[in-house]
Amino acid sequence: MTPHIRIQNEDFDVNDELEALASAQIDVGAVASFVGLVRGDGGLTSLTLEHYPGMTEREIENHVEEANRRWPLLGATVIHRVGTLKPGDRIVLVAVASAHRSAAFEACEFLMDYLKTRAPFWKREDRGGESAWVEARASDEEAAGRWK
Amino acid sequence: MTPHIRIQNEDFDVNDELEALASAQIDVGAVASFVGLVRGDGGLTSLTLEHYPGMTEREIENHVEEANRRWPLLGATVIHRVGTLKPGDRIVLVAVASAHRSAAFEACEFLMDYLKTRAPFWKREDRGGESAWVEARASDEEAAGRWK
Amino acid sequence: MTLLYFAWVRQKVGVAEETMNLPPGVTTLKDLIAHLEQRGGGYAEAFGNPQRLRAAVNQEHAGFDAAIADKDEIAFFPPVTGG
Amino acid sequence: MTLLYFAWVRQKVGVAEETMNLPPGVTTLKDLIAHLEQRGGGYAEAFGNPQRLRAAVNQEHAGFDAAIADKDEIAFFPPVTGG
Repeated sequence: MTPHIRIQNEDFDVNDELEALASAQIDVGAVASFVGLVRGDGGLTSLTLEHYPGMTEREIENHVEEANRRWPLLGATVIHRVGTLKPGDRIVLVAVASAHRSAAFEACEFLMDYLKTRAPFWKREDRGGESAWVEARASDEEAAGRWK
Repeated sequence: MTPHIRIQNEDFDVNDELEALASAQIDVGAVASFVGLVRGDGGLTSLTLEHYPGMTEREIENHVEEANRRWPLLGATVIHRVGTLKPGDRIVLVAVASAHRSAAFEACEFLMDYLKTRAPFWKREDRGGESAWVEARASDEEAAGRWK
Repeated sequence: MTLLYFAWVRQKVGVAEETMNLPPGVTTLKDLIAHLEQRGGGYAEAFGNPQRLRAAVNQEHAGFDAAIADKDEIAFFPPVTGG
Repeated sequence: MTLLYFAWVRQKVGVAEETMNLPPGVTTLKDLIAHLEQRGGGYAEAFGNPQRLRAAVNQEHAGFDAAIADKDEIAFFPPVTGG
């Protein structure tokens, strides 16, 4: 299984990505996916994402490999956007293909939990003129901890 | 939250469906989804789905309402195809929107487990000239049982 | 009452739908299953092994002890296999 | 060694990247953090409260006891907030 991992400024089309994932092998019966979006609550005007090029890709690759050891995966796609995004914009796609649904769901959640707590991305929120870095959430650490 | 529930012969576009779901409310931060596909293993040539019109929609509505009581959902889409499908074709889409990912993932899995064990659909597999009704799997009953 | 059959139950009995009056002495799904089995032929095949069957009364899943009435829509089918 | 700074760490120190020779007596990340804090100004702000910081050595997450060498790529950043 060769995962598709992309860090990009551009948006993505979920249908295209899932089709590429599912069409790779005829025994794909289940594709679980997650799309994260910019929430517009609290007067947010934009969200800016920066990352650590090189380390980001390496971390994601490592976690996809780990997922592949834990579940019988037939494909995985991780796309994470960087740059400045608006409320409602897609931020991230994680999609996992397997023969059956439980493996696909579990691996997808596993990858999202690790993206949240290990992949070197940082979010800055802009509200009108005010700008603030997003603080990490303890609940994300707990979510990642359950896979240990 | 008004769910989108459709039983149809036609295919669907996942990107369009997720966009409709996410654009309904600005505080959607997470969309978890599942796509089930026809696996082409074992020499399958086609899969034919029949359903119990009326009861199907009612069962799915009931389970979406139950999911909405358990998790703070901002939207849900369930599309299930009927008729004759080929290997690689999409069968089902379940997509759930929420502010945060854990609610979206859990509600999506909950709905899939109940679709598998409660919604009145039946699959018939054709392999060349041979035709056979798919047997229900005990593992699906167990998966649904964990939500009790 | 209206009787609906799906999947292999429909194939065995040979029709998708039929109407009948509630037979004398039939008050539950279990009674109805025994009554239908006695018709013989495809009915005997479909209803002779009730643990392979599932049922709905008025479009809701129902156990075989469920009471039935003449106005009901009753469906028999195998365990579901959607999703 | 190469030092990389991200998010508010970068904003406080005022540069995204710099190179320096391993200072005498510095053998771990903890030593390097103390050394950088002593530069004062934005460095003191960024490195004065190490529990708010995370680090990577050669693009892998590392605890502050990790040994470092002159050829390493070392990054300092806040807890990550992607996904």
